[in-house]
Amino acid sequence: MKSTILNTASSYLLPILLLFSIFILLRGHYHPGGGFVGGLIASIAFVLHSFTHGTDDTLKLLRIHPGVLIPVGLGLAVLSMFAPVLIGDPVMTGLWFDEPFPVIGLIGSALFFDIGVYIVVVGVVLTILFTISQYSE
Amino acid sequence: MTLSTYIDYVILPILGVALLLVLVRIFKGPTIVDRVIALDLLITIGVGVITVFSISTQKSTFIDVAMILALIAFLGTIAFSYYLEKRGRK
Amino acid sequence: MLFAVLAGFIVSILYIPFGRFLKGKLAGLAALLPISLFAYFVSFIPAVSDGQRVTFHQPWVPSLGINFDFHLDGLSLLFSLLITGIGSLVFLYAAPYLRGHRYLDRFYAYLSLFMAAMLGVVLADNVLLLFIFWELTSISSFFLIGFNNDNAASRKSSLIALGVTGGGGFLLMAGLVLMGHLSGSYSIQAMVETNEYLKNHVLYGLILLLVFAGAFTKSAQFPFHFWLPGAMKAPTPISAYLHSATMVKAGVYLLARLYPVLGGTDYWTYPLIIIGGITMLYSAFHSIFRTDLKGILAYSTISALGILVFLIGIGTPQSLLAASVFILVHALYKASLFLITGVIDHETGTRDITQLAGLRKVLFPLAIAGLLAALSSAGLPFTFGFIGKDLVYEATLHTDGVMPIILTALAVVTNIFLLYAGLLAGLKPFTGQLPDRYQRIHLPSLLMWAPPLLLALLGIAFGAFPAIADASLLNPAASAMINKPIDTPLKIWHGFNLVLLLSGLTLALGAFLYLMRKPSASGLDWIERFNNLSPKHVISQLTHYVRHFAIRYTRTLHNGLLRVYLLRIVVFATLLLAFRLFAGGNIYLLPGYLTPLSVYEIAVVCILIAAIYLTVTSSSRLTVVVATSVIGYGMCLLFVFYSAPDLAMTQFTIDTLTVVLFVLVLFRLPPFLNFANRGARIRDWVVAATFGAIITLIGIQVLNQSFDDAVSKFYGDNAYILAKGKNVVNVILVDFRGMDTLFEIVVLSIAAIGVFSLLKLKLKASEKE
Amino acid sequence: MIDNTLIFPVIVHLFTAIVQLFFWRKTVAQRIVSITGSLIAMLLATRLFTAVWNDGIRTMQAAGWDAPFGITFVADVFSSTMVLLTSFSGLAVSIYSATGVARGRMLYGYFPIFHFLLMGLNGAFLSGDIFNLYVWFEVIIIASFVLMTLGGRKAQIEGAVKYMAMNILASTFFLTGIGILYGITGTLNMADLSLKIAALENRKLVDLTASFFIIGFGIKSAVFPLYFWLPSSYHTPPSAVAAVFGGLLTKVGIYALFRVFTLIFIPDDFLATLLVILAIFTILTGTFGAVIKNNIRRVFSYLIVCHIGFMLGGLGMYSEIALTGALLYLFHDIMVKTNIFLIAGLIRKLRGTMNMDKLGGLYAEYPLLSLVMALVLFSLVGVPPLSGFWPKIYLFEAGFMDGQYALVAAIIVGSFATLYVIAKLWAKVFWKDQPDAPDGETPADEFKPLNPFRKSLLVVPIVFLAAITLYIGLAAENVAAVAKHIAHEMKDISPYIEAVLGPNVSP
Amino acid sequence: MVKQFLMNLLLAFTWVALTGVLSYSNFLFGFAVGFLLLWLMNRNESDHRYFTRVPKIIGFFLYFLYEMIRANIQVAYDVITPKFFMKPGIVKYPMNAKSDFEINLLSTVISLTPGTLILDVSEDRKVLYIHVMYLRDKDQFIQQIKDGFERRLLEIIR
Amino acid sequence: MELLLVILLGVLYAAGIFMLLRRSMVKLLIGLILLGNGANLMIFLAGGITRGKPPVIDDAAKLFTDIYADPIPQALILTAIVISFGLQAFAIVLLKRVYVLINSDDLDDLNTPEEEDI
Amino acid sequence: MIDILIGTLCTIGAVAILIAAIGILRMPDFYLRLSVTVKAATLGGGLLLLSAAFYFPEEVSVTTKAVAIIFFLTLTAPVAAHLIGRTAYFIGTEKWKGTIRDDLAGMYDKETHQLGSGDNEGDNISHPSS
Ligand code: NA
Ligand code: NA
Repeated sequence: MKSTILNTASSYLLPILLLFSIFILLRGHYHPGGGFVGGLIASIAFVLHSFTHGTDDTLKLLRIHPGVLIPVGLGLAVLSMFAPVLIGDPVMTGLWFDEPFPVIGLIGSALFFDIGVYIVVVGVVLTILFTISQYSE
Repeated sequence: MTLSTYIDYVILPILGVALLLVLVRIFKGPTIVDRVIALDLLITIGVGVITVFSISTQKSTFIDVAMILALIAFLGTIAFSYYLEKRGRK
Repeated sequence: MLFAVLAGFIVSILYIPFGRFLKGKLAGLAALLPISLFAYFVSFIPAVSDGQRVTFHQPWVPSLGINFDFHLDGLSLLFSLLITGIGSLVFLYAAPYLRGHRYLDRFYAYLSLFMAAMLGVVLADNVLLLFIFWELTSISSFFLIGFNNDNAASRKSSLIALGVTGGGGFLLMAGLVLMGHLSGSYSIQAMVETNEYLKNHVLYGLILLLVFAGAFTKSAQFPFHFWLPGAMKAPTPISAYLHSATMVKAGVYLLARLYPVLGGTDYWTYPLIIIGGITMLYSAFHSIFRTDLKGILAYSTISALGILVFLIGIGTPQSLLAASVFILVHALYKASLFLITGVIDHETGTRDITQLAGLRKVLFPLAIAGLLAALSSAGLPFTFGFIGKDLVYEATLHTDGVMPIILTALAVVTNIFLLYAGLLAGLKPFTGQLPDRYQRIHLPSLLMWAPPLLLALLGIAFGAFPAIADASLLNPAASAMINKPIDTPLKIWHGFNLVLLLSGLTLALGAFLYLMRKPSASGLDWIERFNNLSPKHVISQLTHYVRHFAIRYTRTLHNGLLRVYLLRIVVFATLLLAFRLFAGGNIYLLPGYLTPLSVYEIAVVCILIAAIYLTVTSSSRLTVVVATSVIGYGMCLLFVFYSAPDLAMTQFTIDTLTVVLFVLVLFRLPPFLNFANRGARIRDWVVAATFGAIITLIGIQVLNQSFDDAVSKFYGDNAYILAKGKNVVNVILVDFRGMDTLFEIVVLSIAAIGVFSLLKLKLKASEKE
Repeated sequence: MIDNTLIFPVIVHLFTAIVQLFFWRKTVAQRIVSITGSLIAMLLATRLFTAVWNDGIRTMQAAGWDAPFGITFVADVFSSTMVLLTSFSGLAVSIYSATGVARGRMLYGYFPIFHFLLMGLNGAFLSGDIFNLYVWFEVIIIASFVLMTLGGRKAQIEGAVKYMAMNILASTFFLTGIGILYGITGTLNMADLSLKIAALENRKLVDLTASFFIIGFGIKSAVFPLYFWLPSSYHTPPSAVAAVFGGLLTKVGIYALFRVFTLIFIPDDFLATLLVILAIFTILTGTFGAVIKNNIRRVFSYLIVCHIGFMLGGLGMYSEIALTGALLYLFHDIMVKTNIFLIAGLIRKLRGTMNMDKLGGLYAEYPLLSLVMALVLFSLVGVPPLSGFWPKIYLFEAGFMDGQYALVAAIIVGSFATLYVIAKLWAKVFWKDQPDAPDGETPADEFKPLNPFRKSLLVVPIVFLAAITLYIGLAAENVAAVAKHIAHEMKDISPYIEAVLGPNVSP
Repeated sequence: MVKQFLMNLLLAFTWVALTGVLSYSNFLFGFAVGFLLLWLMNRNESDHRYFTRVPKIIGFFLYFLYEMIRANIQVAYDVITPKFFMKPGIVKYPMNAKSDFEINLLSTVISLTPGTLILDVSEDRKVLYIHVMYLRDKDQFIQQIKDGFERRLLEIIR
Repeated sequence: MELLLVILLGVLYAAGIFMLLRRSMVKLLIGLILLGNGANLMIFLAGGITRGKPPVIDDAAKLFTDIYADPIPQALILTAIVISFGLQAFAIVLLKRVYVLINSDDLDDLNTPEEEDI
Repeated sequence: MIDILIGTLCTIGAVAILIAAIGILRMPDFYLRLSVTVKAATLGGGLLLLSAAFYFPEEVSVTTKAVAIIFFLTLTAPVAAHLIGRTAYFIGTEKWKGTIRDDLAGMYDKETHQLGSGDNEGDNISHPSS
């Protein structure tokens, strides 16, 4: 879709939305938000970009195919789930750093799990949407 | 009268009525673009509703929801434009 | 004894790797198995005739009470000897008969399997073990009957045979389980002990029904007899084996075996007499119209089976003794006649009785065998057949009331026809003028003519010297049936009495018939005019109707219309839920607790309902999408009002993405067509509205039920302290119930891969699977 | 007993799938990883089963939150047996797929999805939490959607639409039921639910809730009149996929029915009667369908429906004997149904078709293979002493005990029909000569051109499963002991509850 | 000019840190104080633009607000009264704005004021097509925009 | 309010069912979405609703000081929403494929005759 | 005091939104509806958010968010309006009969949807495209 105005708008909306998605991701443990919504917003940012610039351009921007994010995210989530097993705890036991970090608060395996979720969601949504839009084009 | 009751009994009902009015437009159409903009307006009103609701309940948490709505509501409109434009060109 | 039974199985398995070495000249070696088994069982004769019983026990499935429990008594021994004895001859006979056949190894494998299964049937003491072997005989005979598998008729016959015997088998199984269930044990010997309980049980009739169903189908009783003539499509050695001594006798064996458990009541006697009587007369009559040698033998076999059932039905000691004698008699002459037929078929290429004559000139030993077998079957004095027939008449005459007259008359008529049939099969091909085309026939190998001759000679031998068999075999067999010792020596001569008169009458009329009536195709044609009334035809019609019903049923139910399927599911659900809702107990019509209403919430609910209405009624796809997203946003607002910000966020983002998805996909789809007629729409509305109303009512019931919120409290109390998060929903998602979340992203991942491959993958034409 | 490793059969498939995703489009690596993963899964499943069989129920509390607060995983004999059987089926199909599945499909994620599916199955069997069970069900159905449509031709897509519509509907019922269940008990842990539901005074609510589960699981396990998706779709996907579907997918519905209706809801008279009636109709419907179809896989599809009825009937009768019979049938059915679809696939490889009229001559050409196939097919029929025979004894006995003569009659009819169609299939496919193709083009023989190794990849799984089937038949005592044990645990649920909630709570 | 802006921000943050009150009003106050200080300290004529632009931005913002409220009232009146006073039309408006950013900003501003709405920008980015609600005279309207929003906006940006 | 919501619940289910019974695949999908919303609402209602008390602990506190909405139904619905999104996305794409194959979204056309089986 | 300010802001905002709602209902054609709603709603929403920012003064994040939302609404609403507006024009959405002028008529290339600047053409009088 060709529109100068949308073109310009999307180029500054993309970083804003991405920043926002990371914000939503990190604060999920304390406030509404988290990996899902964060991931969804990040994908929406790219989708918006692809509406104006075309899917191919967005893929170029991403450098990797979003599908790659799926195993990466899954792997991260699974590992964070499995880390406790290595020290003899049940699956998914939360492991935590003792000191809180600014903004994010305490950092623990749950956060890595949430990041995994985020990555998977981005990978999934973009894979689905880009596949469809390439198919229609 | 506290602010909270004022919002509950004046502001929110006004917004509720606004929502219903917009809904009538969604029903009436007549064209799809009318419905799309009505939908867009509905969401914008939703942002307002959520905002004042958070004032009324004194839970700033809800503002987050309003923020999400405001951030991505227009994507729907853009998608419809994208679709209609493509279809029109066919 | 276990080994004796299993030997056949083991051998048949050994045929898989080694069979190819036994295809040629060595094929006859296969007979080593039955011969040695025969010898093994012969060794039991002294003990068994002394009234001893040999038992064997080896656990198998003790929890079901199914073990390798074998029990050798007179009855079992008689059958075992027949199975292995005639088996030996058939094994030997088959080697030259099927020489060079590409599947000779498979043939012997099936035959060994079959023999083993038969041995298992007659030796098992446990009804379920018996049943296992019983079914194995059905299956192995399926393979034997369909041995010429490239022949369509052969395949069809084997299917019919399996269908009938297998179907009966399942009923039998139910009957046997019922017996075992009621008597508390599957052991026949144990059941004999509790037979009074069984006979007086309410379900006794059902047991009999089921057991009879098994026995009648297996033993080809009217109206299930039709599979047996068809089974003649098997190579002749198989026919000889299956129909003289083994397969079909299994049903008879079962009745005999269960006589002490179930027999002796009116419910037992009359069905057996009636069915046996009909069978023997019906098929004896039919046999005289056949022109195919095997056809004649088939029908006479059925008739003989009818006689046996009839005798077991009468259930007097005489009749049971008669039955055991007749079993042996029939086995000997019928096997002989079959084997003779096999040679004739093998040498002349035909079995048509109207084409065959004078073969004594080229196949002399067989002519002797034929003559002897025919005489035995005719029951001429000094043949074993004579003794058999005598005993039959004796048995029928010794029943009560008016029965003797009817039954004896039945027996006489049957025997006349049978006599005729026996003469036709044993005598007719060898008498008269030898046609030119058969001049060059040579006597086949010893293995092919000796077995029938031997069998026929045995028939005469037993007849002349009945003492060989009576005390050693036949009395023990009969005594096993009535469960008390019998010692009735068989006599060749009973003196002048009614029985002798009847025998004479039978002989005379039978011989008269043989001399007067020449078999002809026209006779066959005549009888076939009644085909429409035959059980075979009736059952095949029935099958036809069942099939048609099945087609209509399946097509109606599975009509390819998804909406109809869904409608049925919904109607089922509605009915079930409605029943549960309205049956008994009071229904709440209002929620137990109501949070106060506010105007804007009403507005949101109104919007939702209106949007739902628009979604349902709109005829434009895009409007539907818009309306659906309004529903999503409405839900989102509800989630906000009722304290679920995370939900609201997720619902909203996902809703937006769904719109995007729809929009991308709807591209180029045509507008909705309103297919449904008014009636269908109204019906659907009614169904949907009813379902919705029920859901509402259920919701109200649920709202009236409070619950223990310990889990929810635990989450609230420990979210921060233990799990270090303040957004409890998020803590639940990533910690308390993190497993759900992990696998939910797996769902998403799979969906993405699915979408990717659904749209990208285009298989090459070669890649079908 | 707490055992944090009981989840391994799930995890190993998850890892396998993720590793394969990293090897996207590297089909050789995927095949190797798949077979290795399946082998490991089988070892782990065997280990789990032995442990549970010897030492009793094992539990794992995810993240260390005690039940009922966290998600509990429970391995009792029932679930560990299911996991074990799944691992057998999984290994067989995994090996078979190495040659049996088109390379194009492998390039687009066949193997990872397959392992996700197995993971979902294992998860469903091991889960002790009703909502978690829902999640597993969703993993299973989405994976099955993908497998069904992968590389989809028209018929496949058509089948998939119906399959999908009805399965999503089923999930909705399931989910609604969970919602209500939570609303009346406040818990999701199945052991806890068992206690709370038993204590609930409003039985009407309990019955209503149970109805949602009946409908949801009823659809998934293809019970009359909810079965329509199955014959609409099971004849369409690649045979390896159909094998997993036929062997395991409907069985997970049956598993859930058995689990939920022995642990949480105990059927009342009405429900028991309803189940029996549904079972009868299911059997008859499957029977009618199977006898008239001409395509091997369509026949098998209806046979699945028919045999679901057997198991459902066992549940309806609800005696220990009946449950034993149904379970025994379930075990047998998983092995055999997987195998018959593999066989159908192999036949297709050999002859290029699955239409019985166009097939023939296999007996002459492949005697040994035919023998193995015959063994499997006749096991399906329940020719004694093969595996399908034993359960029927229990079912008959239970039927007589319970006075369910109509059900016994239906089972007889179903068994007879199975016998008939299998014999017909045998006569047409194996005995009959290969008919000449009418239009002169003989379908391609895809088997002969393969090298011996790849041929063996197709044959070995069939033999492997046939061997297990044979074991179930000949060593029925051992298998029956397992089934009996499970049936006993179903009637006496206190060990399960104690294992999950600790010894101080008693029902 | 960027340097001064950053300096100003730094001063504002320092103020917040010093007072220890983390709130917007305090930050704005700190920014204002910083701006004042920078302006007082600035003796470099060539770098004067920062100090003229900030008031201009504020001025533009107020103008925009004024326009918006005025036009909103006008439209509101039209909406709630039964009779329509509108004379709508689509007008071609030749822009002075050149860059994407300028065009974007201009169109945002025009669109947000009631009564006008950007429908599209021509392919060659020379003209805007504006939907106008109260179109009395085309040229007068164009002139009004040119003198109003576009001039003020370009002054700030360029 | 519960009464209103429970009626809405019924309406959602009824509309979902009605849409399932149409011939158009698009409507079928919409029906499934409506039913999904219905199921979510059922969970939401069944768990009990609380207005304006999100289950988020205040920044300053370590424990809830006030009543709060039951977080479990929310977590369940969230999971269910995300899962349905996955299924819906796939279903929508399947719709596309169906359309490409049969050039319509009429579900009654989805019947390849048995003769064409492989 | 602050409550009164907030109440006032809220009221103005709500009324603005109500006017937008009435506007979208009453306006005679699509372009007018679009024109009315975009700004009225943005204004209304902005005012409501502003009042929230005043209401939670101690929570910096709320103020930030409120400002961010206003910023976002201001940024996105015109863009969305422009897109849907031009799309409506493509698909030939009818204009009100009182429309007095249409410079866009005939400027779009039918095939590519490229929009010319029309420098060479004279002013053309509006005619509703239908
Ligand atoms: Na969250
Ligand atoms: Na304006």
